[in-house]
Amino acid sequence: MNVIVELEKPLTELEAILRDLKNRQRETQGVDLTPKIRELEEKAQQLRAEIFGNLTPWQRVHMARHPKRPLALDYISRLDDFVELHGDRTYRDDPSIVAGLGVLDGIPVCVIGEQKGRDTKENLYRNFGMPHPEGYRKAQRIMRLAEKFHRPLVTFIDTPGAYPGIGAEERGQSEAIATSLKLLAGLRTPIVVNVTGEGGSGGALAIGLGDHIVMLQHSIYSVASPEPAATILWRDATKAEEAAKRLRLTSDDLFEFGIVDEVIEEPLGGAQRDPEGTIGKVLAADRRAIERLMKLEADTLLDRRYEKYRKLGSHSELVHDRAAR
Amino acid sequence: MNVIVELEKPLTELEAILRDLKNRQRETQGVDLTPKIRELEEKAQQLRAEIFGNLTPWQRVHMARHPKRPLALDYISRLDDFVELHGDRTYRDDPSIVAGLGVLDGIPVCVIGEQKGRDTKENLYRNFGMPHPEGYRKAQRIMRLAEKFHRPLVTFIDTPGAYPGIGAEERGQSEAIATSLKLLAGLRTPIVVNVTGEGGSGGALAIGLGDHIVMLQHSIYSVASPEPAATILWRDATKAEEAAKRLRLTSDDLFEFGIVDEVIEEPLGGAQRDPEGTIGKVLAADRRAIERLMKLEADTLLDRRYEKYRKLGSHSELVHDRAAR
Amino acid sequence: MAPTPNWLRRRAPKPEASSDPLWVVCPECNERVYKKDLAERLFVCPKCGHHFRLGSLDRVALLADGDFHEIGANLVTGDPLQWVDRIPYPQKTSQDRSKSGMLESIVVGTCRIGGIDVGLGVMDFAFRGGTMGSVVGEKIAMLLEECGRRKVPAVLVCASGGARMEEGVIALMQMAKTSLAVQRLGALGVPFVTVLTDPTTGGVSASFGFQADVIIAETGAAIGFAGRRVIDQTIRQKLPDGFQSAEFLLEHGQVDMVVRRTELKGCLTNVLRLLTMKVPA
Amino acid sequence: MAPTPNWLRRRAPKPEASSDPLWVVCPECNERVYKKDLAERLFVCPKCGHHFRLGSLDRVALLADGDFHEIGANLVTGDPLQWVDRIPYPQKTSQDRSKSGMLESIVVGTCRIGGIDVGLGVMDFAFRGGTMGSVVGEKIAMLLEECGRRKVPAVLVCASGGARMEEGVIALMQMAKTSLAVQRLGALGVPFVTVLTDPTTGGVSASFGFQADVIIAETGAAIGFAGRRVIDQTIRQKLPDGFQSAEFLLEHGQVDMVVRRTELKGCLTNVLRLLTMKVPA
Ligand SMILES: [Zn+2]
Ligand SMILES: [Zn+2]
Repeated sequence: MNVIVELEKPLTELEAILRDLKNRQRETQGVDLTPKIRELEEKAQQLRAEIFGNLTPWQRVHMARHPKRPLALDYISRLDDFVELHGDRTYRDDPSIVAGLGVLDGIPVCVIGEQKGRDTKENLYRNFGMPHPEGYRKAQRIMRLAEKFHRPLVTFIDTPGAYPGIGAEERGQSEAIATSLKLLAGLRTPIVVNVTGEGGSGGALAIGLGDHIVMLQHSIYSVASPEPAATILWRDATKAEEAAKRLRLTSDDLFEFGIVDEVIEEPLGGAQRDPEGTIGKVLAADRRAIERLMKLEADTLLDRRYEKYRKLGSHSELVHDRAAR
Repeated sequence: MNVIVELEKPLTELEAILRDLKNRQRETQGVDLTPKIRELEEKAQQLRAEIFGNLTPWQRVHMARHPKRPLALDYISRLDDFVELHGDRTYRDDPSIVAGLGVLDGIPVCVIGEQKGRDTKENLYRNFGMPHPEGYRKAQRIMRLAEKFHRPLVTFIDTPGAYPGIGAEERGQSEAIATSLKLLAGLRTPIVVNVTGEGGSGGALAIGLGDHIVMLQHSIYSVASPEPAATILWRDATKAEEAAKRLRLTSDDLFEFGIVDEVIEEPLGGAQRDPEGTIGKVLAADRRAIERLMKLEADTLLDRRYEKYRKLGSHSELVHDRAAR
Repeated sequence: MAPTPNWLRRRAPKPEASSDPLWVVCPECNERVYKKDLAERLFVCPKCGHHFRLGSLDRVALLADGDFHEIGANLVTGDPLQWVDRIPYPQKTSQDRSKSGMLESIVVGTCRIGGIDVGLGVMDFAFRGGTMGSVVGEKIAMLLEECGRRKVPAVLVCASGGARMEEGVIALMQMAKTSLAVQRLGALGVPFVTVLTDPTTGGVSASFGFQADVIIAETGAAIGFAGRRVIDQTIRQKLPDGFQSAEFLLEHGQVDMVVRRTELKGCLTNVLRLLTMKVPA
Repeated sequence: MAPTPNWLRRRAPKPEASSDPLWVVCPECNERVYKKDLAERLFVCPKCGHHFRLGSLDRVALLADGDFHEIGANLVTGDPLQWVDRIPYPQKTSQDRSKSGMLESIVVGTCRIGGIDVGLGVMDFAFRGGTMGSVVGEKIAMLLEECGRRKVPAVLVCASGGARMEEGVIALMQMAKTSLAVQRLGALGVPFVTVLTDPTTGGVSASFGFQADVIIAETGAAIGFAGRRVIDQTIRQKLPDGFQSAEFLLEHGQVDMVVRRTELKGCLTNVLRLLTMKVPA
């Protein structure tokens, strides 16, 4: 169960009552419900501040996984003339990655997104947004198209991670991610990355190496999703909450680390409380970044991309006596 | 049963007797067997001329499939320091295509060959030299290596065709061949192709688009192997002999069509009667071609490759009244 | 009223495949369909949506905005192999020409699709099963070269049983010739789109058919490398349901999309616009 | 007698994993093996051929012709996340340093292999499971940049449990950093070879591990993206025999070859010679 959905239950109920009251007010012109409505609205506002004012990392993980949070296709379908392209041309079409061509406010772009489902059926179809190698190979095809036709590449990250299964290993999950990274590293066209949901591990980064990284306030981004991280660290997936706390996976952290270039604020309570507005803000940020990046020569673009990541790290020279070695 | 093996049976027997006599001559120094040996040698020579002097197209098909004919690895293992590279990096290593790096008389090259087996077990392993898509994708990887490191690409064609099976279709046999062809078309390094056995259909051409095409005298090369050609033409695979006659698939034909640039003569009776010598002649031809092609700028090389194939065809303008249309 | 497009003016009467001049039976739903209805519905069965094969001129009519300026219209094939089986090959192609009303299994030319200048080539199964011989290779090379000169995208609609056996290894070499032309066009940064219609197999699918930037399959098309007869003879086992169908290929990652004929022009226009649109400075 | 190579001179006494100072039990054949024997045989079991994990300095000794000029030898990691679980991360790494005798999980430098100038990086499982954090990323970037400047091939011997959790997303970004360095080296036309040893997984296999021109797997190595524990927790079904073994990867087309440790230097030399050899003018 999503802890945010649990947490916001009183608010959701209150909001339902409010909606009901407002409808009644509109229909019956008899009793004046305005004072009651105002009272409840104030209460709701207070409740929102209480619930969402100071989320823990674990709650933010669940905010990023909120069942109503806008998903990749919600952003992508806002592009003009979006055409979805399918398949890796070698093995399978992987529905956990969507890709295609579209127009962003007058600029033709290539897009790639990791796609979760909204319900169980859709989630089974989308494999909970966990790509197989063929998903990354479809993405590579679109990356090459972007380069060939000089279209900016826009990506949307939302995955717990690359799928850890038998077929995925047999068909080279490592190779698929590695090749995506190498391709993005040398792609002679601007790359704008959006972390809109869950950014889990190499499976996220495989479409996330780029020139400008946008992150939604309540998204998360980490070396591994809390559950596998806990398994790896303590051989105990139930310690995911502990891992979430340690991993520094919030947008504040990522911005502070210099990994994310721009954080987009969400409405109090999360993006799903104003999907249209949030999507618009994200796409506007992408548009601004593209416009700026398109002015650069390809060589300059690649140099800047290189420098951006080259300096990420935390290390120093050991100066004391090395006899211990 | 191979019709050449049948046909050459009396000769094979005679040659066995001769070998036996010569051994006896060497061991026992008593009786002088020289006249007898000379007589039989003359007879063998006569028999060879009779059997091989005027082969039909169908017999030449079987010469190209002779169980003792040198196979791709026989040529490739004559390179210095040959290292075999495996796998398509996405699905499987296909043993019906071998590929790697080696040195041809001082020149580092990349090589690709279609590999049949010598016996049933090996043929099952090599799938009778019929590649799956992953075989062509392994070849593509080696093509890209050749381009990256400016090594000439040398290929050895010997296949009845690309494998026509369920898995092959599922994983995109068409796409694999098409992509190989496109890659070879633009490869900025010399490509020398050897037709050393059976050149069957797109499965052969997929490693056969190049700058200099060498063909062994008794190899064949055609739009389809005689058996599938007969199936396609007359829905009757047993008419393969008829198809072989019609298809004009001998080295004489191919040279006449301007598709093959150089035909290497084989010993009377076929390459297997002097494998070492034949392999040496083929590799020497490759070496000469490479030396010549390496002198060209990449753009010139590509222009010539384009022109070479651009003019292949047989068509004319219809001049009479087109009212019938 | 718009003027009659030029390709329509010199069009021959459509040859009839079935004997009944008015009605045809749908192979999918077995319903009798009135031929005139069928033609008006782009040869899609009004009962079940089955896509009948479409002639190349009908296809041009479906896709081109108006005029279609044919290239290499008068090219006819030679007889490189001096092929004879039942009858000599030149006699076969001569019969094909009278029977089909076409000179060869492809028409190529320039036109507009949804207002976008393109080079368009359309194969026709009615002429020797849409097989590729010298003329197909030559016309495609001419078309792609013209697209390269004019920097307009190329669209090839495939419908072919593969390489033409009667032109032997010369037909095989058309795979190389067209691949070189596709590669050269790509090096110029010009988009290339293919539409795979029923059937697209062999030397056509294994060359330009699968070399495009975007590959569209038409609903119901059979697409593959090897023909079913050849596969049957090799593996002698039951083929899976939907094997080599457009939908099967989509699932196996081979094509970008499967599109109904009624939506084809709109979809193609959109794809072409997305690929040719200039990025604002 | 050749002079002692420089990397050997400043080598710490090898830390012992098992308690018995003289003998070790082979996990494959359960035979007791005399440790000195094992070291002389490159840590390959004399009974069954099992490849024990090899320390990075032993690996350098195995591969380098003589001197090894280390790069970034004094680099130690920071604590970007201010990580604490049982104990603070800086305390963990400090313990790792004393325990392993190494400063980090990789050594990189320049040397010759079979007479060929190369840049060589070797990971060490004994230091935090060979995990990749800031220092691994930085040292690899430094090495590949040096290879680019000197136009000498790069060889990376991988042995890693993946990205280092305690450095979180900073560790993840080392995948990007190393990928960029690999791409840049490749754009210069300089060869890059990896040797995947036991184990190579996660962020290391999914970045530079699988980005090489030629990928060599060492006999018996476990190689994969996801660790077995994570896979078990996800799919809860039995894994196939030999799953994620070097041989399994060869069969699935992922690696170029599987090579025994005793033949590794010869093989690597040959590959490097083939990739660096000049074409005569
Ligand atoms: Zn119907
Ligand atoms: Zn042992």
